[in-house]
Amino acid sequence: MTESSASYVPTLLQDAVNWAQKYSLFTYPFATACCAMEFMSTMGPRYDIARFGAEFPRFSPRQADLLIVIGTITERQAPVLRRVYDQMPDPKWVMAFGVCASTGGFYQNYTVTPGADQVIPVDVYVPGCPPRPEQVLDGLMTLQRRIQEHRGNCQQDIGNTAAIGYTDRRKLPVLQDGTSMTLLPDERLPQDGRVR
Amino acid sequence: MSAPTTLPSARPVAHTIAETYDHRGRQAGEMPLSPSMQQFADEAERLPTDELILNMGPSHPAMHGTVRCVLRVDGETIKDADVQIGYLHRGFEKESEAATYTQIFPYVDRLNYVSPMLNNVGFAMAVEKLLGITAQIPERAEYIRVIVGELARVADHLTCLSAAISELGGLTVFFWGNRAREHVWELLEDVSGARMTHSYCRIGGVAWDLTRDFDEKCRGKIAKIRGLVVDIRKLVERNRIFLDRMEGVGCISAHDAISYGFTGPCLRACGVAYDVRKDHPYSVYDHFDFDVPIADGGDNLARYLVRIEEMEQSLRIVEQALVQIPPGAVIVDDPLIALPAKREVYNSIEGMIAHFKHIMDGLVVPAGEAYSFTEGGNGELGFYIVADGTGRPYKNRCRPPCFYITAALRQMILGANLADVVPIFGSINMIGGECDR
Amino acid sequence: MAQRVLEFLQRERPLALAETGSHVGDEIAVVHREHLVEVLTLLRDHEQMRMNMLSDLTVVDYLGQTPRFEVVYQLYSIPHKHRLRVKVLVDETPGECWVPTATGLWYAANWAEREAWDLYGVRFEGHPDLRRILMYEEFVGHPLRKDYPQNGRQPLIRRPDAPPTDDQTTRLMPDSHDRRVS
Amino acid sequence: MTSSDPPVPSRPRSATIILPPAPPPPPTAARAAASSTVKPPENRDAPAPVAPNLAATPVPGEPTVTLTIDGETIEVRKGTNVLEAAKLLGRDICHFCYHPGLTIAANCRQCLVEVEKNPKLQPSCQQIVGEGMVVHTESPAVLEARRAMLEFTLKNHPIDCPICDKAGECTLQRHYMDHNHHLTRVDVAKIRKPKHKDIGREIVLDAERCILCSRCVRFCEEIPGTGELAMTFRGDHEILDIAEGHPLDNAYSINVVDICPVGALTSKDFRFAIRAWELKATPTTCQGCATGCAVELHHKHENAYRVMPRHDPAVNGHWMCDEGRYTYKELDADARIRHARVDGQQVPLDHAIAAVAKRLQGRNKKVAAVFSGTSTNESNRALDDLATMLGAERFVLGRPPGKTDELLRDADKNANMRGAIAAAGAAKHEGELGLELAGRAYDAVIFLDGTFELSEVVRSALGAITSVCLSDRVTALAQACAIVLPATSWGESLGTTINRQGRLRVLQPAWRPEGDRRDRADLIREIALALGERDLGSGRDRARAIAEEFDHDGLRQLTTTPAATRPTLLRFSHSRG
Repeated sequence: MTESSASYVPTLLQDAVNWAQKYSLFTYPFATACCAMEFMSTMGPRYDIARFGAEFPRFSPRQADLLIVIGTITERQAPVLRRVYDQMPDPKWVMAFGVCASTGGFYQNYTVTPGADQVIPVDVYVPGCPPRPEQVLDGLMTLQRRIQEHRGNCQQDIGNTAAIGYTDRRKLPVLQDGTSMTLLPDERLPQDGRVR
Repeated sequence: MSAPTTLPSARPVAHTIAETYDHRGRQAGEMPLSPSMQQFADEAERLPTDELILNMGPSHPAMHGTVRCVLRVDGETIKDADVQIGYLHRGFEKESEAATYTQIFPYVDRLNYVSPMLNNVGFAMAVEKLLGITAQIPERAEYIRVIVGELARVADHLTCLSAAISELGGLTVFFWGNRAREHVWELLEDVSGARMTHSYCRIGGVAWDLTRDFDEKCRGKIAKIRGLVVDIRKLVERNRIFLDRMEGVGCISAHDAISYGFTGPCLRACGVAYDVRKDHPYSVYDHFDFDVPIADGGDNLARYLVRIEEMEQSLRIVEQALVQIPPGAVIVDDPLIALPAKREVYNSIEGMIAHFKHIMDGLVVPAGEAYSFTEGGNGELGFYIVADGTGRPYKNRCRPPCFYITAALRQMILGANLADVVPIFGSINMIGGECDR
Repeated sequence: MAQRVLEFLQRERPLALAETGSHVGDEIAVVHREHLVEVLTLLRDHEQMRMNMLSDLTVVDYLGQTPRFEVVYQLYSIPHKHRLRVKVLVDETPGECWVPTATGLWYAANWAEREAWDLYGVRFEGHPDLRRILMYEEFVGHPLRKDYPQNGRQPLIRRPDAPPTDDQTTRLMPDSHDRRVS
Repeated sequence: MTSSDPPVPSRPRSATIILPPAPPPPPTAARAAASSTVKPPENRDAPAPVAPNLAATPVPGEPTVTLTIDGETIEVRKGTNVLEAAKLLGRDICHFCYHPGLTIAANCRQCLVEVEKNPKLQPSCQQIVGEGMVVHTESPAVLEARRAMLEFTLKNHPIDCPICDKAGECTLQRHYMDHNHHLTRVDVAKIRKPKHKDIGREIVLDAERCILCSRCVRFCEEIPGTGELAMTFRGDHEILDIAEGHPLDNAYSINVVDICPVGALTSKDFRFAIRAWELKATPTTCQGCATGCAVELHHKHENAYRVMPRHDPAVNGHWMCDEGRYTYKELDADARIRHARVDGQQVPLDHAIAAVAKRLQGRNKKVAAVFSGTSTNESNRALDDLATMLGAERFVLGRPPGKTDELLRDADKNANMRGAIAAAGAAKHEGELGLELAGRAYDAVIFLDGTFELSEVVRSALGAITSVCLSDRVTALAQACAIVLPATSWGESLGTTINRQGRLRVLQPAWRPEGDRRDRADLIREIALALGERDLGSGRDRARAIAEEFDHDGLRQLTTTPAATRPTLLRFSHSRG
């Protein structure tokens, strides 16, 4: 197989994989505050998020690949969010739902984390306090576009996953004690370098 | 239904003694076991089991993302619990001290974000009490406040019920309740321009008048909501699973409820007919004919029934208000309190200065302190404001109903099954923004 | 009606009252700290009072005045439908910054006192477990005190490449009140 | 006199040394500095600019007058006016043209009051109090007159509040909300006038906003005596203007911005910089020269935006010089030293302190302690204690002298030279130090401040020995020294200085120091502790001691209750005068 095809085939594969991923997003709604009400509406019968293949909320991070941060993240909540994020298997995407999750909104004080991106990398920011369901759906479509273009944060971390099987398993987070919340992606490798 | 003034005797208090209590709400030893069951039970007692510390939340879907329960369970039975809140503490008071009185309305919206209009009204009334203009609020403004407030109460109870029941597996109820709530939100969006966080009230009245077609639109929506509520009741109230999980679960006696500071539906579910709208009629609530539903037993089912009935009463109030509402102004005619018209602001220096000083310095509230309380979605919503004579409050304390109800959660889940935490927690309708502020 | 409450207190416990007053229709009674529990018990149990609900408990921080803190109890009687606001003045010196607990009188006092301790640093002597309730254990200081900066964040974790913020925590002086853990 | 001065550059002459490369000052200047620093400035009695209007507070031994204002009888000084008398009763009669530091024009007619047995309403600023006079300041006629005057004043006022620098601290806004708050009744077009006219080095004029109170005109005639401003034309076309070719560029010109009740006169330095209601004000003392004017430092968080005068009848009256207003640029956040440096490496503060102690220890080490005329008494006295511990030689340095005049500006540009010399006792001067350093006379030298302009020879000599510098910002000296300890600037420290009259002036902290910055006295205390010496006590303790020594009540309160040092919001502040 020539060099060009060796890089060409995986790229095609990657596109196909991305296409499949963007239409089968399993969401983990990390709902903390007011925005959860609008999220209920977004999931509800009128604005039906199911039309975009993201209707299935998984309340276990190990089964989800889209983390929707819904509502204010306080300093007390931040480690929890980080841990939930670390427990999600790659590839994973994050949507900041509302201004509180994006920047802290108009809560600029001693207890509110100024944006979820202080703790985890965020792919899509949906403004609004709370955002209308239409905005959320727009944000979801934007995310799907990014997934297809292979521009998600974790996708850029991992690189062309199709080139070596489906997922570079070494990139999977170490699911262990609470210290995993502070681990950086390169520290997540097992000590002996063994690929599980 | 007439509001009894003396406390009715509650169902025998069983929940405090975790050992002799089983989650069906019957006293232990009430039902004799069959010999084979007895033998099985004896063997089970001899089995070497040990207790387990289980961490429920804060990111547990049934914990609404903001409450963490550290449970010590023996098998399925909860032996001990530590309820931890504060995961949504957003510094409401600190923010209020830096904001003008008008700027606080958006923060107030996000306290009980399921019924923001009620918080709006409560806070506005507190400031008006300090200003001493409670009697000068235009009649029409009071009626508008009642209408939007009661609609918000309906939305509040709908959200609580649909969420609680969907956590029990009844996803249909979630969708139907959601549809009914969308009807309410459509009305409130027509009035205020926002679906959820309205900031519609102002000090001295409301921001602007109702829409022209509000009357018939509201009547139509009320009919729709009634129909959906009937559907929900048909769906769940004869449902065996639902009843088993609601009836006799999470009991609390009237005495304990009062001592815990319960108010609103959770207190009325214990048989205590305390409703601020009846006992201390504020605004124009004395113009309406409505009942204060109470239920006996203080368990999940009682709370469910009270909420269902309250929605009906709220809709009754709205219907009467739509008939009685007079024409007129919707905010007090006082240039020191109400903003000038935009036409004046853009075209005359006088209006510009007035608007500028209102926005930048805030309307000046005389020094003093006041505690004003209204009937919020979850009970007595109080605001304790200390003013220092400037345009910003020196202290703005919100008396959150949820906070005191959640404080009793530990007692209510003690001895219950692990699975019962979900319906109990769902039925007290803990709202994070209000509980943690 | 509430005027009756003040008259009752002045009749029953004249020595316990520092002052009584009324503002915009609210009745206020300032009580000496040593008589607080006695007065609260009387208000809860006496036939004419029956203040069986502790509606709210909070603290007001009058920075720069002495005594600095004001612990405010909002009492309500469901049978008699009357209210009373009981206040206790507390000094800010660490040794003196305490109030006897009311957990023995109302269950509601448990969490309310924990919150008051958490946000204002007023200790409630005799409280079963006086832990922080809204802030986390690692938090230093009491945020709702007037001398705590509004942006005084004390983050638990941050991403290494997190966007810059305007925290003022790094500027809390070691000898200032903000860092004081009483 | 002052009008013949060349323009003052927009930053003070020797106050800030901007980041490197800093040009070495000419040795002549250094020697001049030396000559100015060795001998204390003679204690000449420099009184504040005299205010023509009497304060109403009765002074024992002076004749008084008893009158009745709104039913309250009060005894005031003879010769004062009704407006001042009403102030004593807490009645703030609204006015535009009256200023206690200027002569009385009574041309705004805003302060009209009703004086019994008087056919017409009288301007209370011009009405001298008389025995048995009965005044009504709240009668219907008075209120109606106020309302009508405000309506008249607002007739041609542009709708500028959103873009006006005065908005938020504007007297016109305040009086409208207090006394008129009626909507407009006129619908004719407003008169157009010059919108932004550059009338001087520091000032821009917006003639449309001007309400013709003529405060600025009187100021220029009476205080600097230059009289550049004048009113021209008539009626509603009357405008404030300057004579052709004679711009407003005296050394006190920015005061007209303070006394302007509206936003007609704005300072080029402050306009469009920040909105007034975002600022906090900290009462403190100007560090520009030995006069030590009472000022307010206006800041948001930890960025300073302007310095405004505070009324102090003993020192500066209502005024201050333009030069002093720019001293806030010394507090520039970009040039701050936030962490300690040892040999160019940034280290934690305690490491740096330990390093200082290690290098200073050992007997027969000859140490030079350089006191600073630009630092507080507390830090100078702390250094004095340290010097006695180390048996160090004492030097006193300062800034080179600058411009002076008869009014407020002093030639000695050091705010605390008297205090420094008093603390240091016998002192040598800079050139000598340079020679001795060059001759390896010392093993170590401690600079209390980093703002000295040292000659080339000294700075080259510093490289060879242990040099410690307590500096709050990056300066040439700080970069020449081996160890730099982060000290607090005058915007962050609580301390005292002694001005040219020998008066105690108080500095207040405006914001919390960032990073490791500490008060100089506290740093020296740490050094002493690290040396194993006795505890010298914190800067706050020293300030308390000085408060007792000078019997200074304000300072006593500041040092005992930390709450007293909190800045106050300008949000509700009223315009000066």
